Amino acid sequence: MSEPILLSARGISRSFGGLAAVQDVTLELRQGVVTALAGPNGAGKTTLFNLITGHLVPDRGAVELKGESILRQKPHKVALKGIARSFQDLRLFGSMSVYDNVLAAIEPTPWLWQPGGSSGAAARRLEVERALAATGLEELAGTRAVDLSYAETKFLSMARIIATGAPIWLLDEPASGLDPASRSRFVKLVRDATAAGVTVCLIEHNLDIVTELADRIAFLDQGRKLAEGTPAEILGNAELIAIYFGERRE
Amino acid sequence: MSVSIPSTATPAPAMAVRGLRASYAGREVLAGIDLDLADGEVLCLIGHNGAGKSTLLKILFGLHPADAGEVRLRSRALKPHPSLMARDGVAYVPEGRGVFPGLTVKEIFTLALWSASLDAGEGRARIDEVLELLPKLRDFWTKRAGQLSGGQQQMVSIGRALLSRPSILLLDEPSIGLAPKLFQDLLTPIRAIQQRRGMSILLVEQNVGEAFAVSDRVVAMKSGVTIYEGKPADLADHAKLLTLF
Amino acid sequence: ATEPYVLGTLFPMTGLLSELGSIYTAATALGLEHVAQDKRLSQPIVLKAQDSQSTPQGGAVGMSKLANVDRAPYVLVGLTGVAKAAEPIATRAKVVMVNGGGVGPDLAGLSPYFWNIIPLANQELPTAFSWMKRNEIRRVALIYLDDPLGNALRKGLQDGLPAIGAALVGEFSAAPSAQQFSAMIAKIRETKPDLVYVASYGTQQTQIFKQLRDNGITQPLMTYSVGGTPSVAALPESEGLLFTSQVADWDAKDPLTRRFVEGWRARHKDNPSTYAQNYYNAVLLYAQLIERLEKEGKPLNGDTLREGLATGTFDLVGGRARFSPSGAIDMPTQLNRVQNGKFEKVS
Amino acid sequence: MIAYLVNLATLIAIFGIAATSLNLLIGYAGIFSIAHAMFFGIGAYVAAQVALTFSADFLVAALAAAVAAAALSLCLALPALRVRGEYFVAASLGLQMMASTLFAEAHGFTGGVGGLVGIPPARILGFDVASPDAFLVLALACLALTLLAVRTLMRGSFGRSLMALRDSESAAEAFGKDVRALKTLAVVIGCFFVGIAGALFAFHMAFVNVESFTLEQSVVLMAMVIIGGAGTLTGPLVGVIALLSLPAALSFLPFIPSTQIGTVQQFIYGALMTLLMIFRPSGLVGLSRG
Amino acid sequence: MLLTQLAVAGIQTGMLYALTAAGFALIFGATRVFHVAHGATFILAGYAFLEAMQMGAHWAIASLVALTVAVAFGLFMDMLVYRPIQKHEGSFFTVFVASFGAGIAMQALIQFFFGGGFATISLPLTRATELLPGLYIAPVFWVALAVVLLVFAAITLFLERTHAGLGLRALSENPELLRAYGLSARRLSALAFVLGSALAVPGAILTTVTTGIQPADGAHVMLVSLAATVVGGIGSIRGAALAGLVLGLVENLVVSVVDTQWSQAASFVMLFGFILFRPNGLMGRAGAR
Ligand SMILES: Nc1ncnc2c1ncn2[C@@H]1O[C@H](COP(=O)(O)OP(=O)(O)OP(=O)(O)O)[C@@H](O)[C@H]1O
Ligand SMILES: Nc1ncnc2c1ncn2[C@@H]1O[C@H](COP(=O)(O)OP(=O)(O)OP(=O)(O)O)[C@@H](O)[C@H]1O
Ligand SMILES: [Mg+2]
Ligand SMILES: [Mg+2]
Repeated sequence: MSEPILLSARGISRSFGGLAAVQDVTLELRQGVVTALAGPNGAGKTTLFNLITGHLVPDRGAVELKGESILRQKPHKVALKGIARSFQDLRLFGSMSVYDNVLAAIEPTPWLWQPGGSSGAAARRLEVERALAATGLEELAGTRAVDLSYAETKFLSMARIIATGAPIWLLDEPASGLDPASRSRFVKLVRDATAAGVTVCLIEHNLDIVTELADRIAFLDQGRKLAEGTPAEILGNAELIAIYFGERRE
Repeated sequence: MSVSIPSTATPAPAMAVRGLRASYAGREVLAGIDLDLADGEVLCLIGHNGAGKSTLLKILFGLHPADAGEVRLRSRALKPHPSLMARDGVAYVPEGRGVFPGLTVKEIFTLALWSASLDAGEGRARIDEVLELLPKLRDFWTKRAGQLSGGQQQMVSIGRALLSRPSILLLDEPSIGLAPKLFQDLLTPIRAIQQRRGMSILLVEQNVGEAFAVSDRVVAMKSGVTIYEGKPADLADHAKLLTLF
Repeated sequence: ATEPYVLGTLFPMTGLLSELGSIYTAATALGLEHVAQDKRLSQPIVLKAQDSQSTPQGGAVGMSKLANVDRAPYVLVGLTGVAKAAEPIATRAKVVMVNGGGVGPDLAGLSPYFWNIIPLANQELPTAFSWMKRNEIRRVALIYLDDPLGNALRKGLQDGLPAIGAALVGEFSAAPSAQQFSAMIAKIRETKPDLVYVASYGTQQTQIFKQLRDNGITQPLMTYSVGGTPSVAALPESEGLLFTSQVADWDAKDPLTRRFVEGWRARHKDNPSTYAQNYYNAVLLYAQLIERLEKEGKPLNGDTLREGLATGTFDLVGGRARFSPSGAIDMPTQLNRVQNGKFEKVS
Repeated sequence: MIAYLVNLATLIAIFGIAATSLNLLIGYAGIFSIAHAMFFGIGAYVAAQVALTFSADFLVAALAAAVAAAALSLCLALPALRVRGEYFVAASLGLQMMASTLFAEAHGFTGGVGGLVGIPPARILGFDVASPDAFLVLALACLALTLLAVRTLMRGSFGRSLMALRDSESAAEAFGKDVRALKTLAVVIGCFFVGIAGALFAFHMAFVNVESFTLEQSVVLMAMVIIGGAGTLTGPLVGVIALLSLPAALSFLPFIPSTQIGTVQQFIYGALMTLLMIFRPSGLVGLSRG
Repeated sequence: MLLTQLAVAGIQTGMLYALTAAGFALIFGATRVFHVAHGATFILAGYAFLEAMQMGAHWAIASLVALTVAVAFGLFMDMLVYRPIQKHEGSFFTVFVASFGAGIAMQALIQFFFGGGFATISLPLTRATELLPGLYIAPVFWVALAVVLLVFAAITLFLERTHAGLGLRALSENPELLRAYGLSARRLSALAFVLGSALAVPGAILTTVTTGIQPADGAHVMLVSLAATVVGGIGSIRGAALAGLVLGLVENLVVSVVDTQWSQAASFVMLFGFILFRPNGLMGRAGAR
């Protein structure tokens, strides 16, 4: 692995009450590499994302972006540094149109005026249109997010991320519940992005998608990282397979 | 408890649907569905996103009104209504998180017992039965459902539906958010009691691989009508499957 | 003129003081009826009523309608706060206001168009003091509503009590919306008063009387003219309550008083209150002013009315009256007591 | 009659500003404040005091009023940053009740329940604008300014950011929105404009007292926004016109006996409010959902 | 002795607040309806009781009349006002405005029939006697205490024994899902309104005989209930009751340190402080976020 490390979480832990949701986990995301987070339900995958993006504060450990610590920074600060994420439960801006959902996601400052004047605004509109085209939502640009069908909401969630142009994407189960046709469309979206150098970390239970997309798999169970490696290594590990697919272990 | 008699296919289906139509705000979503769910079979319903699968299940449980058509439960025509359907041995597991986030798992089960009007003694026995099937539930028995991971919540949702020992189970995409093993962990016991008790299951799934393994029959929907019916084995060929979407 | 004369009223028909509003309205109606029976005016007087909702804002809005839509040159107003809010609008439109209910001392001389047909609170206090002196009251506790009226009475007591050798031993202010006084009463008991003076009004003061008695205050209770509200008399706990008011002799033999008292009794099966007297008088006053203007051939407007008020004398219930230059009526006051659910003059 | 209509129109303009500014909070930012009358009051008292003691120039008084209301609105921003939904409603309620008491008790500044009287007629740069017509023009100009400002802000990135965080705060954060700054700014801007409304109110009535700035007034302002249609530009104004002209219209009804006029009006007013919500839950202007 | 006296007054006020607030909390907790017309329920019950008494009914009958009227009004609001609005996805505030409007209309109606003044009946029960030197307690205090304890025991028992409490909590979180469980959300919401409205009745009756009642009282009742519900922690009936008691106590006890006109504001200062520093309330569970 020669690509530079962009984002790293080292030895981070977080517990809720007595439950250690994430324990001493280290994760390194390299430029242009797709890392899949796999593991049973409740392994701590979503929590790990929340710890990286500042939605939760780790009890211990360090989080660095290009060598600079982003620990304890507010989520919006982390986002502005180029980390875009999706949510397992989507969290769209329900009452806004598809178009405004994407536009609101990429307008950089929360203040009264936007930098770049009208040319900046025009550039952003272009960006939005590109993202909508990539996800096949152009026709629905004026529809409110709450009125979308299931697959469409999933793609809107992706469109928001694509439009930000962020170099790092953290995707939490973006393809669950998609039908096979939509799934292939999703796979293509991620492929195009990585080809353009985007670094992706993906939580996904569907093995077909994981094997199709992932360069590396990090395997979590009960808050700990049990293994990390290429898909071949992980899927060849009988013990992990037993935890993830296999006959009951208890 | 007594050993139930192994089911032999009876002529009257457990549930039958004829000419069902439904719409949202004037937009037609179901355009005349005919479907039989035989006694003791697992029927897997597949279809593209937005085909109308969830809507069909909602109508069958009385959560959405049908515009036209007929629903029959053991050849008895009726107008579905949730409490009516629950009393008649139908249970429904909705798409997504079918749990109350602020209630503990234990409380959710108590609620389910209440809706099935079971007394305390019988209730305890039923709970033990479900915990046997889904032993992981014990680990977070007193936790609030909202604090559980997605898969754990799904487990609770299915467990509570099984509590009433339904004769018909409507399952809407139980695999969403589930790790493969968990999905297996769920399907195996469901299949087991299904066969033991002769329960009929209408299963909506996108994860065809796992779903087909436990199904007796497959029906595919497209844009509000059924377009295919067959055995799971007939769809083993991936290319053939894709034509349905 | 061929158009009827307009009489405007801006009374609290809803809100905290709506009970007073209905008394004011009833008295006005009686007055209008009697004026109509007399047939001494060339045109009838029509009533235009607006609800002040017991609030200054309602007063301002209502006055604006009376002045600008109904074109009433003469408007009867009630409460102190309402009157003060409505006054700038009326003055701008040159509308004469006559107050028969509010007794805040700053209502005197509020504007050249503002006239009081009720003695203001500071005019009542001397009567109260002389009774206190006679009955050797040394320690007075005060419950007052924290508004212009309550504060004026407080100041009046603070200034006047030392002169009769008494002192204000406790002052307790109540918010206009307060209804629970048991805590306040506990503190009042601590001050060991000889008398408790209550300077509130409306439903609140009735509640105060009841709660004072319920919570073990057995000392005499006293208040100002507002004690003459019927709901006060109806409350068993008010038994023995003392209050000052303008002289109101319902047994007087003069025909004006007889007609008023009998008319009221026939309708309401009860003696009138001084408020009723004031608003009845205010209507008589209007009729007499119009009559004079008709005779002199002058137009009816705010300025001619004002002039008439400043110069004339008027035959009203209670006697012949005139107004001081500051717009206040001069009337003798008396002390009353609630006895067996009726108001009695204290001899 | 004309004069009456001018007066009504002036009140509509004043409350139009207040409701529009509240709509910024309720409709766009999801900050459910029922303390808006408090800031309306602060604006009115400050303007009245400025006019009474310093200068009767409307521009000076209105600016002071708006700035004071905006500065004190940080009291409201504090709970807005910490809690949401019903908790915030209750927090703003607490604030409103404290303010009502303070308005009634701070005799030195507010004149207590008796209020401040004799506010001089408004002037602008030496010109007299106190005549009802001139004042109406002034109020309408302020309203137009407010509408324009709110429209520009809400159609732009600021409005989109506010609506985004209203719909999902955590997602808005995940896309780089500084929730604290946004909410504070929304509160400050909303209260700035209601401060101006307060100043207009003080000059218009020439009298202010606590009764115009109570919880009830806050709820009525909120009702104006909701009845008109929260989150729409013209909704609040429509709501204001409906709620202010309704009592006026009712008072023209011939069949109500004058002794019961107030009660009957109140009844019709309340019942219509309820019926409107049943039949137009998203407001008169709002899009009908579902 | 002043403090003791104030505490007694505070407990008496607080007990009545507690019941009314518990009713509001129960309704709000279960249905998420900000039932500000709860104040109207309260005055309706009070006037119904008074009217029945004046027609010569026994106090027990009169209480029953009050109960019936209150429950009927609660159900009316649930079925004819809130349900249609919720069917159209009406927002929180839509419901709020509708409820507020209904409160105004109800107040006007009562005023139309009974006048705007305050109404009460004088009973020997409310006359305080000197129990200890300087400590006055009226018999109604003991009546209130007994009633409050009894009603609380009954409601707690009912909610815990019948699973209805559980159903109401589930209702508050997701009525649609409740139907997927085969339960009737409508019936549970009606139950919440029946119980909640009934809880306002004892307070209304006791207030009517002690301080008297007037049509405008609804607003105050609503405010206190709302404050208690939040201070107690949304979703907790016990919390609301406790907070109601505390509010009553605070309102009365502060009088010993500040001037009397501040006593109401004290409650709201407390409310504001609670939300800032303890947003989950006395007994709340779910976070404010
Ligand atoms: N806010 C919270 N409070 C308490 N416990 C929590 C919280 N969030 C997560 N947990 C617990 O932490 C553990 C890890 O949860 P997490 O959501 O990270 O799992 P996951 O790997 O994303 O699972 P899934 O694949 O099912 O989404 C779970 O046991 C969950 O119950
Ligand atoms: N509440 C609703 N209001 C309006 N339209 C709806 C609603 N629910 C579903 N729809 C629309 O009805 C159609 C069918 O939806 P349904 O959920 O039944 O599809 P589905 O087959 O279950 O799809 P998926 O695989 O995505 O779950 C979709 O186009 C959807 O957008
Ligand atoms: Mg997860
Ligand atoms: Mg579906």
